[in-house]
Amino acid sequence: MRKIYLDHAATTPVRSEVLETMLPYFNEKFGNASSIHGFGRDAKVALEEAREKVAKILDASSSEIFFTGGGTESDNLAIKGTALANRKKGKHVITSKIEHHAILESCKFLEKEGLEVSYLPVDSKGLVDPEDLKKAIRGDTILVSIMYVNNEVGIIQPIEELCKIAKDRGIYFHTDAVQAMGKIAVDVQKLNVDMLAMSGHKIYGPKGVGAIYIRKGVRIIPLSHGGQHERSRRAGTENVPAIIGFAKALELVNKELESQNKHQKNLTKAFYKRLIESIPHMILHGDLNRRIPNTLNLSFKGVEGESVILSLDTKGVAVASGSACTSGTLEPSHVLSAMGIDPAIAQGAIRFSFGRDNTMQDVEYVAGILPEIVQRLRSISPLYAKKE
Amino acid sequence: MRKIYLDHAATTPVRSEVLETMLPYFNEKFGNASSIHGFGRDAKVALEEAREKVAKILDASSSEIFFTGGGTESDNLAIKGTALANRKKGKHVITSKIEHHAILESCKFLEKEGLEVSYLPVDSKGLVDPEDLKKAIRGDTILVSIMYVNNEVGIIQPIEELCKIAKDRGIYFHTDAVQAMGKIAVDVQKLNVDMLAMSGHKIYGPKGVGAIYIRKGVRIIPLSHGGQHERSRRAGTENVPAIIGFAKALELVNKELESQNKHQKNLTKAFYKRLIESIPHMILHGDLNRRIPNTLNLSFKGVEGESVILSLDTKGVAVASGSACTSGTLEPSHVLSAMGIDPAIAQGAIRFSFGRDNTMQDVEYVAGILPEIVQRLRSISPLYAKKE
Amino acid sequence: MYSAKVMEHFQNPRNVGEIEDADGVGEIGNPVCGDIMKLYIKVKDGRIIEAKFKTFGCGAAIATSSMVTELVKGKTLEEAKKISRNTVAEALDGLPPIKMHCSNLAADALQKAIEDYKNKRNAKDQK
Amino acid sequence: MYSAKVMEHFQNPRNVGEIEDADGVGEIGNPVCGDIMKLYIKVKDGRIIEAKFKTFGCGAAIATSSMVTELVKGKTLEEAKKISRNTVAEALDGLPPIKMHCSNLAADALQKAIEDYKNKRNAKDQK
Ligand SMILES: Cc1ncc(COP(=O)(O)O)c(C=O)c1O
Ligand SMILES: Cc1ncc(COP(=O)(O)O)c(C=O)c1O
Repeated sequence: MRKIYLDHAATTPVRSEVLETMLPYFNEKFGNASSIHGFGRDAKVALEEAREKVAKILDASSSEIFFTGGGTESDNLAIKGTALANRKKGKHVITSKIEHHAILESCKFLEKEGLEVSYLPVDSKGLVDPEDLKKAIRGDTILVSIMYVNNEVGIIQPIEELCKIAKDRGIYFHTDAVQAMGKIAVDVQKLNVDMLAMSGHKIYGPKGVGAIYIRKGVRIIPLSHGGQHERSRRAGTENVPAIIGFAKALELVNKELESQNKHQKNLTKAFYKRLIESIPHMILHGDLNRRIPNTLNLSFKGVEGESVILSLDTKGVAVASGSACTSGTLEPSHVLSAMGIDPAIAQGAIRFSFGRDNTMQDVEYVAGILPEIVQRLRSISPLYAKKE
Repeated sequence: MRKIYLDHAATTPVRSEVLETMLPYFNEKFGNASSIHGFGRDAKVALEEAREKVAKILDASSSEIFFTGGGTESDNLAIKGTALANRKKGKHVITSKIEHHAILESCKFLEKEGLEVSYLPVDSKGLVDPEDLKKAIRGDTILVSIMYVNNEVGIIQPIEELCKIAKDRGIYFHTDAVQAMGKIAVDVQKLNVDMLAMSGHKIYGPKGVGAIYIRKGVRIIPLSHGGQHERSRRAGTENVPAIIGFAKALELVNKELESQNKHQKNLTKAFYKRLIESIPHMILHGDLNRRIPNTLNLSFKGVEGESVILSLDTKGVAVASGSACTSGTLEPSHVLSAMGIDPAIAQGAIRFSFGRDNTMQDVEYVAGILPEIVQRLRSISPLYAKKE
Repeated sequence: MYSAKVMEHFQNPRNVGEIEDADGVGEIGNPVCGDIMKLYIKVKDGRIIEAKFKTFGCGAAIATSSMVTELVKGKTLEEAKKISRNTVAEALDGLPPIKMHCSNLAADALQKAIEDYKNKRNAKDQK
Repeated sequence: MYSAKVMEHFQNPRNVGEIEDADGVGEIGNPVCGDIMKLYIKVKDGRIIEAKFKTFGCGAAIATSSMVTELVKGKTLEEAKKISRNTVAEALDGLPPIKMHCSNLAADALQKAIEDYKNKRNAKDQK
């Protein structure tokens, strides 16, 4: 059966160029980067080269780049690491209602530890209003964290503007850029953020590795204590092959940013156009113009999401409902709820996220089979009258 | 130049059988294990098979095995996760002076958070005295953590006996088994421990992955908050290739435990014998009989450790001084200090750790060049008189 | 995730539809939870002779709906009353744990339909 | 980690040894820190005409010892006094940051040896 993967927001395959750069580090240059002998030095050199590569792409200094075990860990470090290190300065944190669970659950942990967290609303297009941020800031606010690109709907937040509001008041600003990397050219100086989280497996790099930019001078305590790896910000033997893979993936995805954005936007647009023509009562979530080019989040009135995913899956097509992470729960997406979407519509939301290997044929194929699937499920549904 | 790696306690190469099982999961079965489509289910199935494999080896239930980003993370989770989750029960933790930094620094963090930690001494052979543990236990002790095998000297602690003391009093017992795996057949039921930490890259598996056994019912909070991965004990997209590699590596190392222990013991014994015959004033650290078979920690009177490592390195031989993790500091090993070793001798300690690919020729080669190296360095040293 | 039987019923659900002159109707669920189920029965001489459903929901919700309409056909009301969530899940070779709780409403909808039938008959008898 | 020059001096240290009738001796360091260095000088007409060392320590400690004995040879005491830790590190094409602090004691040992020479001469003069 033909297999079409349209779930690149959940994870991406490791590119062959990336895997190739990683391979020697599994069993040839396998040394521990902390060892002083030749095996260790080879690993250390590669590790520091990777760090410089990442730093250069972000316009950071290499001493501001720290490798972690993934996006979730980077987010946890940013939120808990700074909030707990700055308890004396204040106890208030601001984030948004549409953050990834890595941010939201870290904030809930802080609340249990006695800190206070404000969750900013978003409008129906999925955007945080800078005025809301201004109003939420208190004298004891120590950290603001707003995601760059939302993983469910693909909406881009005005990070530069939001960041300025926080920084003008001397408050740390973190952004979860896991979904932004490879879609937006990220420059930490231009953004002026203090922290920025990334993940390998969303950019055709390996799983189990991420990075975080931490601006020089930011007070932060580590999540994992132990050896003095990563300048004592993240203990644990460095995952050299994965780190090298991460840097290579980021380099490639950045180099091809424009061409891939164009390619993926073409696919997305064509797909959307085909669906609009063939499926009535379809709803697009999020602002059409402020989104990354590869992601569409759609509901088909009267139809529940998982049943669409399963139906597409039996035809070899992989898509998601909301984020992969929330598939363990049955509640409607917290992101769509925050956008004010009716629960029955939110339960039907499907995320289509295109990738570099997708083609116009993929678009044709999926747009070809989807109307029938929706029609069949609507015929079973008590929420969709035939005449509508 | 011939290269001989004698630093398997720092890290090991990934075995080709392990790498082979991992490869398909980078770019064929690359799905996110939380996704419900076919790509996700393939990953999930492999993930759960890996979990069952590990559980079976340890005689645990698969719901008690949690994959992490490495040994350091497993240790951090065990120490901080249980101590912080049981603050209402008590605020006292007991560990030993010779633990890995992942444990010691986690304990220091707890001290900063207002908990109290007792650090048990060891005798000159490197062993914790069970009587000392009994005396250290207080009414508010919530956790005891003693490492199974020390990474610097290779000494094996009487874990079963130590664990019983804690468990009889209803206190959680964790053991850092990172250096025990593949050397000792570990059975969590026989040991009766509540938690046990493992790491992939010490057993010919990949870096950046570890696991922890957490007995059913243990109250613990996660280090990383976010999605509901690993039954909400460790958020973050599962590193499926690495996890599969970890399970495969553990399976192989366990299958070959006896034969490899015999092989590596032969090498170690022959090496030690050759050195005793050719180098005067050599000191072996730790009990000769209570150690894992592949590790020797030796000092050569009057000679500093790094200078030996560098000299061997220029001849292609990789060894370590103390643990790789402490190579960033200049203080003598905390382990050897705890064993009462004179600082000038401790500064000279060299760890030789053999592995499965080493041969008797390697032994011959290294034992052949080492006397000359020691002699040269002694001739430069103000701490070694010619006549000694 | 799902058993082959669940998938089979999801892809080819039996007895989809409405019964215009149904003797009993049971509706259950809400969109916040993710599933809404409407079950129709036709009763003759104390036996359920026809059952149909309409469901908005995940694979499990659709498959359990389909299965329940199959299980119930030809059963007396007494027998039908014994059909529980577990009966349905077992008939489908099991459901994922998370689905047992929220998307396994078909048996409840059936019970509601039977109740509705009884209420209607009582109302008729009293006239 | 180390520059080629450090490695070269570590592997082929110059001027290893003791000077039995040294005019000045400087000893510095302790085993807790990891390095112990003993530097001997011979002085003639206000110039250092010979320098030797013995060192217990890491590669950096041995290489800096060797380098300092090379740098100092033929220098007047005034010139030798200007030799600092940085002078030595630079002459070796740099040292790793962590080594700058603890294993870069050779210049200090030299200063101690010069001081020792001066003290001895003062003592002699006073006799
Ligand atoms: C916006 C966002 N933040 C954080 C994460 C977590 O990253 P990781 O999967 O590497 O733990 C993800 C993906 O799951 C994400 O989409
Ligand atoms: C005894 C011990 N515990 C913990 C660790 C940390 O494990 P990892 O390197 O996987 O972070 C190590 C190795 O560095 C170790 O030897």
